Amino acid sequence: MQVNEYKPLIVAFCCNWCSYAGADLAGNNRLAYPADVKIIRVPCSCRVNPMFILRAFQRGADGVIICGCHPGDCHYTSGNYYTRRRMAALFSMLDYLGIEKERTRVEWVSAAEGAKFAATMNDFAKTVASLGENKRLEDLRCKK
Amino acid sequence: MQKITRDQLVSKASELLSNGTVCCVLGWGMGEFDYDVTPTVFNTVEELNNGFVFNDFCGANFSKYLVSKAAKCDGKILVLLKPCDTYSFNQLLTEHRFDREKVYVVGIPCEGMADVSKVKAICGEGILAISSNGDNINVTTLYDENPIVINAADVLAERCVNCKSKKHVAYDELLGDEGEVIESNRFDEVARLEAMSADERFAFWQNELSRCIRCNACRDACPACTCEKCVFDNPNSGVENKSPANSFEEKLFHIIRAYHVAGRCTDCGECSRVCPQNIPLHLLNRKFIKDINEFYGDYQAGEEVGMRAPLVNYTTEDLEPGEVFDRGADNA
Amino acid sequence: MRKCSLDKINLIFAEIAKNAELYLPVDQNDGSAAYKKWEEGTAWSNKLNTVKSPKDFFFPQTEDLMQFKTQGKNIEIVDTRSALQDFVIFGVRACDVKSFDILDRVFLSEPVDSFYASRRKHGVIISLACTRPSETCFCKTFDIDPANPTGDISAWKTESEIFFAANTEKGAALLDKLSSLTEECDDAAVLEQKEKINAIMDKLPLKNLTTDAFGGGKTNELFNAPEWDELSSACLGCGTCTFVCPTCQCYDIKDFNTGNGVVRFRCWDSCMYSDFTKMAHGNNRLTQKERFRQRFMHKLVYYPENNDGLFSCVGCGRCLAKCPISMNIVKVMKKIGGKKDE
Amino acid sequence: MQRVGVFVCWCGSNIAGTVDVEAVSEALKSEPGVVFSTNYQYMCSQAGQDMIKDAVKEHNLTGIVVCSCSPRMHEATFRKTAAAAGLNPYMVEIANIREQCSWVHKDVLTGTEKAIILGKAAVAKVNLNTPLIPGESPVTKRALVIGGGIAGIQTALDIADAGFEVDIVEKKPTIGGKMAQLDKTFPTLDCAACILTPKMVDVAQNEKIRIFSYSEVTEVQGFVGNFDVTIKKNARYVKEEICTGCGACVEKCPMKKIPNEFNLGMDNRSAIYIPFAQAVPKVATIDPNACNMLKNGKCGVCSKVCAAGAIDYTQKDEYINEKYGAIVVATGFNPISMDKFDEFAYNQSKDVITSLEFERLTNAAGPSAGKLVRPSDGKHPHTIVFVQCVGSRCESCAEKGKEYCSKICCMYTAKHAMLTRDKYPDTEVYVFYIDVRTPGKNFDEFYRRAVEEYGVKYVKGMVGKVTPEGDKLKVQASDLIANKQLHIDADLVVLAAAIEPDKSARPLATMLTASMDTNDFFTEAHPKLRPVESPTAGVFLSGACQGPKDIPETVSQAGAAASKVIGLLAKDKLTGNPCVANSNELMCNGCSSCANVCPYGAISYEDKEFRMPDRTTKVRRVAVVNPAVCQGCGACTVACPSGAMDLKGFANSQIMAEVDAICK
Repeated sequence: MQVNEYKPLIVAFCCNWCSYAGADLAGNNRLAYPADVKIIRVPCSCRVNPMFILRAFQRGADGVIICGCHPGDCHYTSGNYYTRRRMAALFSMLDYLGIEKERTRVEWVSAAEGAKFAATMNDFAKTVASLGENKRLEDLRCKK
Repeated sequence: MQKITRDQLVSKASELLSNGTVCCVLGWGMGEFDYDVTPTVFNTVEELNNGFVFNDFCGANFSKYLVSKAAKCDGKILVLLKPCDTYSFNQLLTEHRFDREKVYVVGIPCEGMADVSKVKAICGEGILAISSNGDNINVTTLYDENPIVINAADVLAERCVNCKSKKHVAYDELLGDEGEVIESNRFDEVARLEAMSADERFAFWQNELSRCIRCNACRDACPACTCEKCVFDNPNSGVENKSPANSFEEKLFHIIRAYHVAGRCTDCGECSRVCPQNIPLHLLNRKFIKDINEFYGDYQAGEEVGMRAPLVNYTTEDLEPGEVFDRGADNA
Repeated sequence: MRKCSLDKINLIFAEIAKNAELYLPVDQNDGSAAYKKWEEGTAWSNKLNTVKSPKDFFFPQTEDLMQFKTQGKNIEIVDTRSALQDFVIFGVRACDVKSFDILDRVFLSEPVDSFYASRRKHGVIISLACTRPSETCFCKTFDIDPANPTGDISAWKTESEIFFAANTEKGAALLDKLSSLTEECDDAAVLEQKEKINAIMDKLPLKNLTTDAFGGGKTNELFNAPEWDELSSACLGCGTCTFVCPTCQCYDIKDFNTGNGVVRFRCWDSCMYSDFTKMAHGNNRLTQKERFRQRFMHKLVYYPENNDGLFSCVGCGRCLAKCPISMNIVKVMKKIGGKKDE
Repeated sequence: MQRVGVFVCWCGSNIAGTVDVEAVSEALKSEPGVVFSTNYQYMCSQAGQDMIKDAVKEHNLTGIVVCSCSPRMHEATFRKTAAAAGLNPYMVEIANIREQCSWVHKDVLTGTEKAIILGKAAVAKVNLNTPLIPGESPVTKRALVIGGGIAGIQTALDIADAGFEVDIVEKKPTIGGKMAQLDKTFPTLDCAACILTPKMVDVAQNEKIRIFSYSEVTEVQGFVGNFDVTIKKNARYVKEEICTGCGACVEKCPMKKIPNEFNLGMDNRSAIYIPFAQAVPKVATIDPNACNMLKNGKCGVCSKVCAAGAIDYTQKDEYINEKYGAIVVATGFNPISMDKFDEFAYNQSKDVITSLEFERLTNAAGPSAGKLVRPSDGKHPHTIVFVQCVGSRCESCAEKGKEYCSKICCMYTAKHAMLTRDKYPDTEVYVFYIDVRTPGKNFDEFYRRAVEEYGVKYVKGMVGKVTPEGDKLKVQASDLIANKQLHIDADLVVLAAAIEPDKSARPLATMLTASMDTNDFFTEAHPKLRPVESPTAGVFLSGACQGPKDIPETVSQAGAAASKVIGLLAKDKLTGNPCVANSNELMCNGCSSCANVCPYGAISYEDKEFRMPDRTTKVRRVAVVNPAVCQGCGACTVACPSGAMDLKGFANSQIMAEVDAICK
């Protein structure tokens, strides 16, 4: 009998200057993480609009992670501080609506932290996989 | 139940119209029924005398009208603002949505407004007349010979039960005494929801939001929603829609709307007041307000003109998005 | 005429639900009523009416028309319609029953709207006479008798009993199926009930509202009435009135990109919205006043002009109850019609 | 619709080893907009690039997707290729199928699958790309240096040396700053004045440099290359062009009891004064708070004695408008106030002084003509206690001190101790310290000389209390190494006060929309890679306004800032990054959310007239992004509730298209 292992779909928004470079470094060092993680490059984590996150869930993502420079290291000096506030507010609201809080995450990954990037993605993919499919923010029209 | 009377307001408005301070008055216009009051622009003393009304059903927050109406007047427009309305007024000024110089604000005291659906829940349909009588309200209906006497406190609108302030934070002139900010229990209901399990919360909101008919009344009445073009009306925004096509669309609309007004919402309660489906939308906005207060320190939007909203601000010591849940766990 | 004790109403519901989906007004936790599918244990609401009208059953707020599936550059067109089951709507008030006639004239005239037609075909309407009309009711203005609701079956409720009379073949067939639960009776009790209702109707505050000033051919007279400015002045431009209205029938057809193709659907639209009937050249109604006027001119002038004098309002009073700023068709009729009764 | 060409790179076996490149290019062929798709061993090679250029011509491509290594590696390469083929360089998107795919996934099937999805996302994005053209703006070839200390002086000299005009604005009557007050400099012990004053003279004589002394910047508008600055020249009541600096007025002025700020109040000056002998400009200034003539019209002595006729009691503050291409902030530092440090009895005894006061006491031009004496009685101190870190590294006492290390105190205290022991061998010198920090060329050697050759007594521990008793200062301290309490009867106590940014920095930062940290030090554009630039384009940082630093460090930073300014001013036009925010004014509410979050001050507001649907006109406030200043972070786009603000190159629609493609 063939067992279809559930594969979560994860969208990772990575800032161009730190986290995207951190992902590149993970690649340079051949540090494996699940292929379920797909990265979208943004100039800064503060470019990530809550609408993008909801859009990803709508289209079938099971988890969304936002990676940016460590606070204080933002290429644009303050972008990630705004990200931090915005996402704290948004995630809290999603939780309030009963949407599994483990499906969203913000992680600070510097350009030097290839290992952290891979470890974060491994961990996040595992967490999301354990939750199963995203049902609470799905749009059935996108699954037809 | 209101301390100020219709006649006092008419006389003040007439005085300001007559002496040329203002060229028109934004007030409440008499409707078909005692509870049915329409925001109306009065241009003459005669119009005021004939059509102006002030009673326990004058809930509408006029601040938002100033965005469109203030610029249209040749002179100043007189606006009558209850304490909670003045917060919206300041917030709109902070966002440069109208010219302060075009507006003359008379702050009026408010003892809390009644919710007609609560009256109907007690008295049923067929209301012919409602009059105020001290702490009571007398309701004359088609089906009862004598007026039904109900306690005004029992039909107070939700936002007034949890009134946050009797203080006018903006006015040119104040009728009555200066009020004070009130310690309200407005976050209790949010806390109650927070204390539920995620499954229970999901079920609660699923049920509430499933009633949404996307009439946009919440948005169109909201004094924080004054966008020239809302993202939900903009075909290029990626979220535009006209119908609550499914439960995702319902959530998307209300999450994004609450997020867009987060830090700017003064908790005036218009969204819940106007919702034809009685969805407790204020509980979404209050969640953001409660979070902002807890995460970044107490903040009351509209308290002063020129304040910087918490979501367009930061400190280097802010908590991490992952930490918001740890705090929630402590509270639960 | 057949009757049955109200004690047995759930047996009636169960019997109907055997062969068809049964929908009836049910109390919701916010204190209002809404049409819900009946299941064992569902309680019938005592409320005068639902917030949303039953037009949803024939003209749903959102309805998929078709789907385009894309694979690379290939497009496949998929018919998304599924076979409809018969359904029964129970407890429709006279005003709402009348609204179906108004909708029929739009959707069933050529070219026939097949989506609407098929729903109409499968639906059976059991109407219900009013017992306690509200102050917001003005159905009489449009010659609707709340004591004599039409529909496939008419029903009257007294303190302890419910009476049924079939008006159509569909209705008669359904009533036949309920014969074991109902008994034949005369119409004495119903007549008494009608008397009572008529007595109340005479006391309603809006009883004198007339349509005299309106109807086909009044366009030129009313279009430029100065009162429109004042009436529309406070309008927020939301769609509440349109969406609770049983006779508003405008819709928009939109495409939703699913990522794997497009779902083409229609959804209610509101002439109060700024992008209503927006075309390549822009909007044809540029201000809220024009949009506001359109809604009422349509109901009171344009529609009757095209439909043998039938007005596109049934006086259900929903817009009176739900408009955020309490502006509504009654105020418009009084102001524009110049018949503000003092 | 775009005509997109897809180019899948093998990267030798780097990609092709784990990704079936043939399958990827085949799969992407059927994506909307794709009219050509191929794969090749090395897309970045000349042959690969030629392949792209040929395909653009042959297939009339309007967009290019390269599935290859990270865009951080070769995005620039392929943009150039596109440009060479006649395409707009911003019509290129890269799908990163090496670092983020083939190198991290081992299985060919999953690797290929993911590469196809990443390719689809890139195609979806490029379908929405629009040609972007970098904006250009002219450059005013003149620099403004705010602050005339050693940092400002060095920056100005270096910029002028490259042939550009520079203005220095200094709020004091003379340039020179803190360095002019110092005696000797560590670790070489050369005299500060001897190395500073020639530079001051150079500044005065340089034709390219103008000095606005006794002046302040009051308003800054504009942006990089085009600043519009208002400078307020405070009235000094002396005609600067005429005054010869002869000093006759100073000598004859009857008001002689004014505390002399140059000597930190340890002696007096007259109401009309020249701060010090080598002041530049060497021009007298009347202190309006002290001058009788200005206060009540009674005196006029200076006017009578001035042979040049330079005195002008009617002089008014003057406002000067000037355009600049670049602004250098060199506002420097001050020692913090000792008022809150009661334990050291600073306000109780004249013999408790700060290190800067000590500098003046030992300076030949100082109040005691260089003789080390007690300020209270003029006697020679025999026991001197130096206390380090007063208000520095003060984690628990943030309300009176600073959390950071002031960096320079260890070295100057070693210098003071050494010089004291050198000149007055009979003096016992104690230095109390938390740590002695001496990283720097010849610094540790210098400190060890103080201990080993000059016998300065370094004690690890803090002074707990200083109590004036008779003519002694009872110093209570702990010796952490010996683990005992020490009681010393000192004649003089010298406090190494922490340093803080000058108070004028905060309002200046607001004017410049330059960001500051919580301590009011200016922040750098990047702490490691752009240390002399502010995040606000065209604003540069020199000296201690950016953080505590000593003279050599200040001078090297000043030079670095100058070289950045020269690099900017050398350009005739500035070419911006075209991936900048832009506001759709039809949708903009003018609410200021975007401007609030913009780290660069790139957003301003205009009242614009709009034609309303009902044919009336309405004036609305709308945001305008200055593309020359915007750096393209996108913070504003999310702050904007209506979505009027979008980011070119990373538009909402583009990112959502990527999301859609990935989540299919």
